[in-house]
Amino acid sequence: MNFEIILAGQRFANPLVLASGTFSYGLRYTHVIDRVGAIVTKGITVSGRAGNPPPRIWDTAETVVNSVGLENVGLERFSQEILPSLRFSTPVYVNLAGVTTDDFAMMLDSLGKEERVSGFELNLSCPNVKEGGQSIGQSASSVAEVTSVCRKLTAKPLWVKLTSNFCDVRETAVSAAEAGADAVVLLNTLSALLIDAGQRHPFLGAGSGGLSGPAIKPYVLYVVREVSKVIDTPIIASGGVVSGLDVIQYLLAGASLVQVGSVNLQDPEACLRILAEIEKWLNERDLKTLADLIGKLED
Amino acid sequence: MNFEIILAGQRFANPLVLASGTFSYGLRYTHVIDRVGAIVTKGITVSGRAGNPPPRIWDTAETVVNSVGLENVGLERFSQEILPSLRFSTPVYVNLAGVTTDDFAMMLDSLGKEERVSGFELNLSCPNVKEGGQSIGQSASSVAEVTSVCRKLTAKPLWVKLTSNFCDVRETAVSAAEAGADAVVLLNTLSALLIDAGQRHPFLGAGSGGLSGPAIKPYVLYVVREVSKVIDTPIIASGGVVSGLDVIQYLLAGASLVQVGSVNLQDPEACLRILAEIEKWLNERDLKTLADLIGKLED
Amino acid sequence: MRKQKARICEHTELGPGLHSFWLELPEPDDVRPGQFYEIKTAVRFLRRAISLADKIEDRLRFIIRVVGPGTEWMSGLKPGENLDIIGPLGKGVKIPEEGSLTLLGGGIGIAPLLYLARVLSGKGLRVNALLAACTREELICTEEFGSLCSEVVTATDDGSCGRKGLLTQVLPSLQCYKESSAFYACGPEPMLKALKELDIQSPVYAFLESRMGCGIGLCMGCAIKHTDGGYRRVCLDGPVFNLEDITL
Amino acid sequence: MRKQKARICEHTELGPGLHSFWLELPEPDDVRPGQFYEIKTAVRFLRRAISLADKIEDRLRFIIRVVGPGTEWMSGLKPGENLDIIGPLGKGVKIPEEGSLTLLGGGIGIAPLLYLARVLSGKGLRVNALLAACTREELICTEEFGSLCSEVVTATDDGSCGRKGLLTQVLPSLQCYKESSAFYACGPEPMLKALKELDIQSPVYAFLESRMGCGIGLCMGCAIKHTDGGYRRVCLDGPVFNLEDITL
Ligand SMILES: Cc1cc2nc3c(=O)[nH]c(=O)nc-3n(C[C@H](O)[C@H](O)[C@H](O)COP(=O)(O)OP(=O)(O)OC[C@H]3O[C@@H](n4cnc5c(N)ncnc54)[C@H](O)[C@@H]3O)c2cc1C
Ligand SMILES: Cc1cc2nc3c(=O)[nH]c(=O)nc-3n(C[C@H](O)[C@H](O)[C@H](O)COP(=O)(O)OP(=O)(O)OC[C@H]3O[C@@H](n4cnc5c(N)ncnc54)[C@H](O)[C@@H]3O)c2cc1C
Ligand SMILES: Cc1cc2nc3c(=O)[nH]c(=O)nc-3n(C[C@H](O)[C@H](O)[C@H](O)COP(=O)(O)O)c2cc1C
Ligand SMILES: Cc1cc2nc3c(=O)[nH]c(=O)nc-3n(C[C@H](O)[C@H](O)[C@H](O)COP(=O)(O)O)c2cc1C
Ligand code: FES
Ligand code: FES
Repeated sequence: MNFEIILAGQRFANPLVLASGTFSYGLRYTHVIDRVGAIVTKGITVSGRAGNPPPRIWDTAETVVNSVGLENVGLERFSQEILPSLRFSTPVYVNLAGVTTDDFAMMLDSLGKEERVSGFELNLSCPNVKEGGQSIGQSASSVAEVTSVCRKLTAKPLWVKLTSNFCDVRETAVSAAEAGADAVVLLNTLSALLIDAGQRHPFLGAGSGGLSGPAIKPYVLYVVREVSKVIDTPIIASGGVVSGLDVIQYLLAGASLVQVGSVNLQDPEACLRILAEIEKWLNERDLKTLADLIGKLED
Repeated sequence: MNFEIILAGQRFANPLVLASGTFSYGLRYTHVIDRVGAIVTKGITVSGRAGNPPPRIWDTAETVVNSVGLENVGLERFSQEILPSLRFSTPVYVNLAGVTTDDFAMMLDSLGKEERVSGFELNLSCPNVKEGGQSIGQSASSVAEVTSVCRKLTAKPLWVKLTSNFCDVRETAVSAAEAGADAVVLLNTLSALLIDAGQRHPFLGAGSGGLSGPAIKPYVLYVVREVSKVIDTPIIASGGVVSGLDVIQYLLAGASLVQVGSVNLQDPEACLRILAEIEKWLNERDLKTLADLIGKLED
Repeated sequence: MRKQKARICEHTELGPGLHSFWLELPEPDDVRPGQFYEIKTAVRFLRRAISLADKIEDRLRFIIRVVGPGTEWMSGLKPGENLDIIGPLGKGVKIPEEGSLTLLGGGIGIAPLLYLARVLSGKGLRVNALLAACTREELICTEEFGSLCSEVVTATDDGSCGRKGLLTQVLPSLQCYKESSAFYACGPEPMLKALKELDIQSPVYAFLESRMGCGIGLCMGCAIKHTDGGYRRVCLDGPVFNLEDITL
Repeated sequence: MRKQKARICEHTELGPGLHSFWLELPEPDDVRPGQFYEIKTAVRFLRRAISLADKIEDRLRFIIRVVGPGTEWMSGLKPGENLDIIGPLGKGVKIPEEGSLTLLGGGIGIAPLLYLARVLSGKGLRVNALLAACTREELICTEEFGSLCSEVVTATDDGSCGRKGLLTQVLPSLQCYKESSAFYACGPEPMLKALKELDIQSPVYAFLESRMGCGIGLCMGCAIKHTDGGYRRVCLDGPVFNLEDITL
């Protein structure tokens, strides 16, 4: 059975990608990382960030809301301490979270030389920071600017992670594609507010957060499908995957790779189960090649 | 205890509004309708619609996806058969779903004369029809156009129901407010795709649908809060209400009225329970006036 | 129709994924064959529609087949537990005053016909039943039908019990096929489609299913296509329709 | 740390909303006081962190207080059922070689100190305990502490059992307050805050809580403020911290 996906000239053993922020930097659970197509690191900023005040996380049966706020060690420690410690051969994509275009350029420049870095995911979509983040991704022109500047600075694969909060993500996806992105990642979390009614105060320390988890999958599936109609650039789906069937649905809707996020928090070995479910599904239908499913949804 | 809300000069016995499409035309369960602030009818079109092919509905533990597709009897039968049969005194808002501005004008003109009609909800946000619906609501200029034309045609309250799908609803809300809406309703359902992977085909007969239910509440709460920062026009919240606490959270976030939708399908008497929960919550805190909570969320 | 807490008195497994429940209601309902209840589960937002399978004195019987999370959850219910139900819903069957009637049940579709058999035979009408399933293990309630009907013919796809073949393959060979004044059919869509093609002269009343939102006429979720090109609501206008009125 | 199915052997209700469970693991763990497990529930997406309350031979004990849907679900578990758990997690307590130690437990915070009492007394160390709760019914495990500790003082807010007053009001009057070489405190945030203000000279090790995402170091969800201005992860860096390092 062939799970392989080729995207932007890169080979992925299978379509599963560990989503940014849900597998830290890849220092733990390497037996899981060994088995997936790629891992995206936690969002990295130039000087590091302490992150948002607690509480940072909340859930229901089918959703998670987080406001981690890009807590990270910063560019320097990431290069010097984290990268050399990674103990697996799976491709590493670094999620870059700049505030200005210069921030992105600087991080890309610095990390572009690292052999261990396979590619980049530009995080233009974080709902949990006041500056940068989704405020960039909400404007087609900002997306175009950041993407084209970064494109010039690296030959490595460049993914652009987008938001649908308060914008038309079809437009920003077209911008990213035209500016040279190798793939667009759809979607980061939906902006979310939790209220402690008794206190008349937001429940999360940061005031608001981002919604993820299986409940949003039908929405993200729709967005993936619609964006696939307006760009030829490959799409990487992110939203609500918990099962092998979810992955297959995203491939059918037009995604080439599929990120697995929140479910890693419930079970760090979820990807192993998901791979087994995909295999079983293909077997039952006597199908051999997963890549053949991409975009094969009929109307 | 005082549950009363005044909005656009109209008095509502309490902030609960039965959301469009989840209580049909108000012919059944009138003991529930008697107790709420208002009822919004199923979306009405000029000539009526047969609706979308089945299946039309799907759910998880915390979400509902529907693609009813504005099945309705049309303007004429609505006026002649439905309106005279309504057996309650609760205010009736008619959800108008036109394709062109003329459609809205025509329906408004005709129904504006009906004494039994308290006001209108312009449905510029239905994800389940090919023409009209959310394609109007995605454009600030179309929202402005439809709203201002309708505004000129009626002195009755005019609510404008908006979508956040593929647009910046802060902008369309401003458009609606400036064009004279008495309130904006946030939000209609999120566009959603369900896939029957075995058939490689959308699961719903119509191809796609709209996502509602408790899982989307943190997202809609966020949107209500953000829109309340950019308009002074009252906001009516719609999204995921299942409990009294949800209603209170929406009021705190800035909503003046709160629509109750999907949960009516689970339990047609849900509003009675929700009212009791609100009362209990106020009692426990020795609060007397519900309207005092509107917009009282602290940062 | 109203909301009630029904107490489960008995739960038996009838076959693979097939479960029978007897329930006790605080305020017993007047209920007709073909009517159904909307059951709240802990795992899905919307209720699940389940037909009345039988009623003896004030006890109601439901029979379910596990096909997804809602029915899976029901299959784990234990005697003594309470079930949040709304019903009875739908129009149900109009009970004829006379005639010779045939029940056509396929798979889990056998269940709702059982109470119909009880009511029809209770009126002294002549009732035949043709009950079909994929295999012997899935053929339910044949003994009960035996005690209520003049004749019961069974069939399985694999021939493991009764005649071998599909219900619609067996039916034309039976005497009742020609003689019945009405048929009541409940089963999977392919069975109903095939029945439609048999072009039976007497009326065929079909128990239909659709994915439901509310079950009570509020949402228009339960549409089924009418031959006039419009839709009907399974929950309000049905769930029992004249087969010739419906496009499958 | 690993994922296991733990079988529930015993479930007892200790007080209002307070439940004790004894569990059996297929592959028994080596676990330290202060460590915790992440428990999967059917009603919430994320696991719920529960401390090891005790361990006798290979059986683990959890004690929970119902505060929301996850713990409510746990309170309905029955002997024989399996629990999906990940653990042991966190660093746990560094067991001292010598000294006289005092355990300070408030409410459900008494639970994790029980296993610590067992391990400390097992090492022959002198252990005192001050256990406090709102009312008599919420004061748990006092007998077990009695058999493991040199001295056990109890207090309740309403005076219904032991001394009347908050733990931090009673503590200064005890001899151990001056003499203990270390304190281990577990309880609600207001109790820990008040403890911090008492400015105790010996180290106070506090068992901290935070809302957790993963419990295993993947998500940075469990932040707690360090006095250096940064955050620490309760799941990896804790859950036991020196109270003076933490901003509450
Ligand atoms: C009036 C009426 C009476 C009924 N009476 C009975 C009865 O007496 N006994 C009984 O057992 N049943 C009865 N049913 C059927 C019963 O209501 C359904 O089986 C039940 O609602 C299923 O719920 P579930 O959560 O178990 O499965 P669901 O998850 O709702 O699934 C139901 C079906 O939909 C399919 N499905 C869902 N999503 C997708 C997707 N994305 N792609 C492809 N397929 C999908 C599933 O595979 C499955 O086959 C009745 C239905 C009606 C309308
Ligand atoms: C390391 C560690 C060890 C622990 N050990 C134990 C133990 O041994 N025993 C034990 O009983 N507990 C223990 N806990 C606490 C336990 O994990 C929590 O009580 C549990 O996770 C609660 O889950 P829940 O689903 O029941 O409640 P949740 O729904 O998660 O609610 C928890 C609290 O958050 C509040 N909350 C949630 N949303 C809002 C909102 N919008 N506004 C205001 N308030 C809100 C609730 O009111 C409630 O007080 C431990 C925690 C940690 C971190
Ligand atoms: C705890 C948590 C932290 C996250 N941190 C980041 C991040 O640093 N950068 C980023 O681009 N996305 C981040 N995300 C978003 C996820 O990568 C993913 O896009 C999103 O959660 C939707 O997918 P899911 O439903 O599978 O979780 C985070 C999500 C969670 C739940
Ligand atoms: C079955 C169904 C039918 C609906 N029909 C309409 C409609 O005709 N017009 C409209 O404006 N909104 C319609 N809606 C949207 C609801 O009015 C409501 O805005 C939405 O469902 C979100 O609220 P909820 O989460 O409380 O359901 C429909 C929703 C459902 C579930
Ligand atoms: S299921 Fe809602 S109208 Fe029939
Ligand atoms: S809870 Fe995820 S890192 Fe601690």
